[in-house]
Amino acid sequence: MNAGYLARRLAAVVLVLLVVSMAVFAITMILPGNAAVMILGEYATEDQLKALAAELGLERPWHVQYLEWLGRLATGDWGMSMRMSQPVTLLIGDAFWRSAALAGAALVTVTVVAVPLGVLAGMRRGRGADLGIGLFAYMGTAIPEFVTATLLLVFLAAPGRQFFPAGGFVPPGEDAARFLYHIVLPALTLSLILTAHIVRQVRSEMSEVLASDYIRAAHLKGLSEATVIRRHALRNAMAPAVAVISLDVGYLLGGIIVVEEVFAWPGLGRLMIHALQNRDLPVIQAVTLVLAGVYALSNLVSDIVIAALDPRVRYA
Amino acid sequence: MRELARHPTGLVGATLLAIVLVAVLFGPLIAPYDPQQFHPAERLRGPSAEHWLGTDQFGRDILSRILHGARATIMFGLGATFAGVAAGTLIGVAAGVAGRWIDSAIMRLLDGLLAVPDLLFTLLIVTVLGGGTGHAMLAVAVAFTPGMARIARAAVLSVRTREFVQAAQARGESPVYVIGAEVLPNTMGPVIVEATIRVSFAIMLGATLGFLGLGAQPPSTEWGLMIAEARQFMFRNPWCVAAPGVAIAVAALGFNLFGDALRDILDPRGRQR
Amino acid sequence: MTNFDITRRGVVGGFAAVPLLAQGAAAQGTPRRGGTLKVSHSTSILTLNVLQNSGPAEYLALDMIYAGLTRLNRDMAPRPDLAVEWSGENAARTFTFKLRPNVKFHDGSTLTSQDVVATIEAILDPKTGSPARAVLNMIDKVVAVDPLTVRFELKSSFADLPVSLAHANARILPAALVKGPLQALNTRAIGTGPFKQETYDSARFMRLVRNPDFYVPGKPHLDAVELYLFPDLAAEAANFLSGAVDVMLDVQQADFKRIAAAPGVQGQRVPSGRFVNIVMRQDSKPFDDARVRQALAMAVDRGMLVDLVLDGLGRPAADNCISPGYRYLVDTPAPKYDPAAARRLLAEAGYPQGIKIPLICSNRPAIRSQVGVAVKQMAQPAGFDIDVQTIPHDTYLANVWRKGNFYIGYWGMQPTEDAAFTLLFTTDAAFADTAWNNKEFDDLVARGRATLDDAERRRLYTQAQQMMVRDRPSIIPFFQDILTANRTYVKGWTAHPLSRTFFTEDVWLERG
Amino acid sequence: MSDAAASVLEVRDYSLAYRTGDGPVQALSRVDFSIARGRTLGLVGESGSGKSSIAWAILRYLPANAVEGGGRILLSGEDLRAKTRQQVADIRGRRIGIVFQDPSTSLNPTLMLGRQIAEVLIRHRGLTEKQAFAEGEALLARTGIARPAEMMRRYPHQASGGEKQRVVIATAFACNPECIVFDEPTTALDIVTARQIQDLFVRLQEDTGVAALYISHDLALVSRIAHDVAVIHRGAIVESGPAARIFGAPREGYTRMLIAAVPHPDRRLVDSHPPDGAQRLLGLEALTVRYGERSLLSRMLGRAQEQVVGARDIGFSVRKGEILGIVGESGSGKSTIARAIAGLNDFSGRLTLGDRSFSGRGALDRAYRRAAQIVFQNPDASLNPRQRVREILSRPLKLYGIARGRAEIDRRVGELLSQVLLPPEFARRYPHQLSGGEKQRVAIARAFAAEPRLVLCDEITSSLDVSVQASIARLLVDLQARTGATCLFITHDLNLVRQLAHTIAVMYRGDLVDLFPVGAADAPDRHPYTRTLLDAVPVAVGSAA
Repeated sequence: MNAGYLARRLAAVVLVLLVVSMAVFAITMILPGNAAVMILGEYATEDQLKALAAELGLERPWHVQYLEWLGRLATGDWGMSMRMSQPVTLLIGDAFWRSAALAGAALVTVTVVAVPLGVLAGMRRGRGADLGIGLFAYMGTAIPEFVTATLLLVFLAAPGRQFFPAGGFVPPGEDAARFLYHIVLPALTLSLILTAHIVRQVRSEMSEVLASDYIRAAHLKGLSEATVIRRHALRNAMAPAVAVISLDVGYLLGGIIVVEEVFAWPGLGRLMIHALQNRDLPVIQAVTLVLAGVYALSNLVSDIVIAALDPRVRYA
Repeated sequence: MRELARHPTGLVGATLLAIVLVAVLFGPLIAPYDPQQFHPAERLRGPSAEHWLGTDQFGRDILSRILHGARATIMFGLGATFAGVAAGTLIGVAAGVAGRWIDSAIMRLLDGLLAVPDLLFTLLIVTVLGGGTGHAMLAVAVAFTPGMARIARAAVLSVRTREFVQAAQARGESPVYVIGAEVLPNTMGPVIVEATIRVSFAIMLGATLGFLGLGAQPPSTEWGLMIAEARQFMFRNPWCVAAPGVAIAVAALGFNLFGDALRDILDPRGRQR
Repeated sequence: MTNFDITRRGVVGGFAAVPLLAQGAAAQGTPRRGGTLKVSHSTSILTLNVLQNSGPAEYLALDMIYAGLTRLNRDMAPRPDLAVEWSGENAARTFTFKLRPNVKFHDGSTLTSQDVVATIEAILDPKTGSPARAVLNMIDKVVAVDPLTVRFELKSSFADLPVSLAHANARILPAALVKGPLQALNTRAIGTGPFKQETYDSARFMRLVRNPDFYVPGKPHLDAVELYLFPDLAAEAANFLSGAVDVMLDVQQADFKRIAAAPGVQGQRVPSGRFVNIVMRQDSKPFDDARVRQALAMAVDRGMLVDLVLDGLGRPAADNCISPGYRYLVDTPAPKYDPAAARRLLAEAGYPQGIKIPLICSNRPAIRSQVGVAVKQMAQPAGFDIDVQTIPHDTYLANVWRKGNFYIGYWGMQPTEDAAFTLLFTTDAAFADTAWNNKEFDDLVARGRATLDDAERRRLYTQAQQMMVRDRPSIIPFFQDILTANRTYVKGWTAHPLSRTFFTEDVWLERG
Repeated sequence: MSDAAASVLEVRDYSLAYRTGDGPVQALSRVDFSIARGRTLGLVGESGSGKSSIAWAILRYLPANAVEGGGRILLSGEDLRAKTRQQVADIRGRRIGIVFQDPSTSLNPTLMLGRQIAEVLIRHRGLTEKQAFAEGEALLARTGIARPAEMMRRYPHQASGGEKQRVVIATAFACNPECIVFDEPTTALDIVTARQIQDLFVRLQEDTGVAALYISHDLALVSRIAHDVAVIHRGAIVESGPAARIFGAPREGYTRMLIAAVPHPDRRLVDSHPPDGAQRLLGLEALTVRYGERSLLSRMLGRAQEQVVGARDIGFSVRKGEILGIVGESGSGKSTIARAIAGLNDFSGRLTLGDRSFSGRGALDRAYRRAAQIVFQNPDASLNPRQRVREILSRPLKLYGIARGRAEIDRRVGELLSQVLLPPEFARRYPHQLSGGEKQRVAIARAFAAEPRLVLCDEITSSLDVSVQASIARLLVDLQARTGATCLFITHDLNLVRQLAHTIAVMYRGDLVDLFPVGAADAPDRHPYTRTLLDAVPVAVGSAA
């Protein structure tokens, strides 16, 4: 793991983001209704529309707009939101941390819950625990997020069963306790589905490791079951588990879009939905790039963690 | 197929799929009522003798709407996945066979597209093309393509080095024959398995789009849309949300379990030690 | 109403006189001072620029921060606000307004006629793109006679100028601010209203605090008002019922009965002139033939629509855009739901096998497609085979609105009969989309606008309404009620038929 | 057999079956043998004979679907079947050790080698970590590893196959167990390394006097190192006794067949020189193959992709009808040459076949590709699993226009099948319905279907059982004699090559180091590497049948 490798991987991340930016810009440029109509809405008058279109420069050829935008992006000026007339960087600024908190909470819950469950299922292959965990895992993947979110709303936040607030956000700085109180349901929704994915993956990794020759060799050295699992099986199952979790970060970033919408959590997901509804180009492009960047970086981080866990994976 | 009988998850998956298939093929025939038919007097009622799953906000029979909606929902899942699988496999095979710089160029592109989460990718495309089932299907298909391409490419690469392919190349067979008769038939296993599992994800994506108002539009009976429309009445008649929710779960679960079973059966190593 | 609802059902400023339904503010015991009112809303507060905004929640926030020359009572009559008195001369072609002395803006500067002139000129400038321009475009010149007097000279006589000046977007801003870059107004609001802006996080919540120098003594009662955004209606309802917020700004038709029945909650249902209309463009087949329009009118069961779509929370309408509550309303009977007669009329009009035609509904708000689906079902026995097509809102705006021949519109209540007619139905109406182009109707409206004589105006408007029902440019099946809800300890909160003015200064909290 | 008292390991009348989807499968039936202290019993049998099941039974590590029948397994008189899980765990590693076939998979890839030895010492002899590492180092030294201290710090992927097997053996001997089971310990290793490990085994066994059960399919190897031998076939011990008696005078038919199938240099399958007067068919001049193609992208990025040279300046010629055996360890370049001649690898230098010569892979036209056919090592991967045998064999017929029309093709396929001694109805079967040997026969039939002048056999017998190996070798020689085709036979099995080749070429790390007629194998002027190879391969003792 040396600097050369890191530099090359970071270059790859930048390349990925470039490809994403081109794709997003290309996609958002061929909008049937133009952004001006969308912004000012059904009751905007003809002159209003022309004024806004000119102001936003929507009629210039698209490649000019793209190159100019890329230039400004590089220099940190991510442009003004067309709809909320605030700098995009400001909008994304605090939204990013709120989403990061939510995604982080979900990721921690998942790692603490899903990985042990997966290991347990892998170990008890075919027996009670495995089937039970398996069923839960499959159910998790069969219910869309918004249904899970609605069920949680109905059962844990409806009047009379008021265990958690029905959405909303309180900044940690203002009141840390109520911040945690509000983050539970959205994080739980994300975790439920993510846990299902990861339990299944870790379970198959674990059962594959347990069937390997070196585990058999460890048993035949007379080592106790606990030592075999802890020192031999777990170490080898962790690396692929980390890879799986980092892949699911991508899923998580998708999931926050729906969960933030339902629970009124003012993060990147909500910002994206709002931008998509209003064809707010700069915000759409910026949020997509941020999410893609986070995902690409999480893959890089997981590679580094894997290298630490598995000596074979030494990057020249 | 004998192995499927012995494969527990496969059996459960197959039965669920059978149920869904019946709804898709014969739904409209066995539906007790016309799905659009209003019964204003019996609005938002729970299950009763006349309406086994109750009625929705316009007094329409929920069971009939689910039976009719099966076709729209499942066809959405199958159509989107099939298109995504076809395109993805094409690209994946091309990358796998062409090799060298074409391969790495395609892979770089795929890495880029895979960095965008599926739901976000779909939302982008649907927002551009505008809602509606057709566009939503296309969006999901495009979102699936990079993932499928990667799997197809991996399958091709693993087969390409097998001796029977090299024997064909040594004989001087034409590249078309080598790919067509030797490589492709042996890469279908992993592709089919992945496709089956992705159908369940496509159905869920379709439902989420319906929920965000970007997928199927009224008066469609697509299950995701049914849930989205019924959510505001869920406290007065939870059945109008529960019934389509269970339907989606059954379909998604069916494809998921069946896909896993297929993977074990087709996978030469076979996980069932 | 899908939760994906970005209500653009914004109402173009206006008001209508409606007998005050809810109990008067004063009748509720002596108001207590202090406390913070928490309000939840489901549409974003995207901008604080009062000249340009059109979002429902934005009107609530800006009604607290900014004041206009006049203000509409709940019975739609204009009452003094920043202007203490006004008078109209030479057949309503010039008006003079006297300003309230030493009124302070939130930044401490004093209100003068210069601010009024600058604001009105900004509204009239097309570049600003203010919705208020449509109701004030008859102003030719506005002159600051002295620091506390402003004179308006109109291009043609217009009796309702004081009513138009009460438009939600016609609020007075400091001259310095309105002459500067418009963009600054989006995030910083400095008005003369009862509350001042404190924090504004458009994605989450907004907090306004009492304006100590408010020109109405003893008002506002509240210390502060906080507006919380909940895009998902199910979450908003659950949150309101859990007591986390004191007022739910907009309640869904489907959920109103449940919420109103909850303990400690008072649901308020205010009848209004907000309507859904089925536009039938007359310059193309088949709606060029009046008999086809008449047949469709008889193929729609308006009572059923109110029950199914509005859950009973509204009143059937008779294709006349003037709803109960307007002064010059003429009672025009709605055609009875008679599919058989409609089928015969269609045959007579040359369509023996009925008509197959697509009806376009935008997907936002969902009430459009719900009406579409219901009309399709009802009109079937009358021979109309309607193919309901729901399309995304922006595609509707770009390709169908004001171009399509058969689609569903959704309009808020207008302040005056004149505003209602000139919104959609006169030939040069701001958003004409029925191609009715009836010169006689235009003339009636123009004369009605110019006369000060009440009886003359009633006669003209009566003829206009009867003509509209006879020609039926579009089908207006019902008027929708405005629905809001508040905890019982919240006093003085009520909805306004136009849902533009909220009198938040009168609201107070029974408990601390 | 040795008297009961002194025997360390006794298996008495032991039977075992496995529950499977299609009903129980008998794995072992009434197995009897015993091993005294200091003795090595060689358990010999082909794959599927149940020899591994015995190892698992002894170590009490049977899979869930195993059903043990009657019989007892005694370790110094104690019946292991009666032991509790905890007692078995105490015995494993302390009183019974095991060494597996593939060292690279039986070591935990994420743990240092030292720790994997130390943990046994800590578990069974209660040593502290420091003591265990020191003791471990000593054990490694005893197995002849060069720098034991440094090896203790390494990870498995940083050690060679031989070094890893020494670590496993050190671990097995760590607690001076009474008995050690060796399950094919050298099969996965190179010839020379395998021989070193075998010598190490004999030395350690003599030093410690441990009772050893040596399981293998390689009769020649067992005949050299085992004191006693037991032959197992389909789960039953067919014959057992002292090694010299078993190999000298086998009583059972199966044993005789097995011993006869073991390649022995003296049992020539073909006379020792090619038909005289035959002129040259194949000529190689300065033929060089480089791996690690310089991809355009990597060249652009200037990443110097160092090129691995597969084979360097190879030159030899082969006469028509001759069988040239090419031998060498893995990585010696013997397969690279075959693949280059078959047109699968790019090469530089010149290649001549008959009167036409070629200077690169691109130049090889269809006529050449018809004349030169290749058969691969792994029968499972040589045939397209999705095609029936009929379709596989008809491909070359159609490609080279040898036969047209359905009837003629069917007839020709029938002939080909009979040529390789397979019944004609096999044409309708899919590859997964054939045994390993049958699949290899179809592959050979496919090669001869093109009526080639040159057949390249790339390790075609290496993954087959001994008996099947012998039949394939004989089949090849018959076909070669009947068609007059020239044959390049690539293998790492020196005994086999000395049985069927006219001339032998020896490859070492990409170079051709020796080329000699088979008779001159023992001549003094042989290249030193050839000498070490010949010495490394045991020749079955006393079996000149």
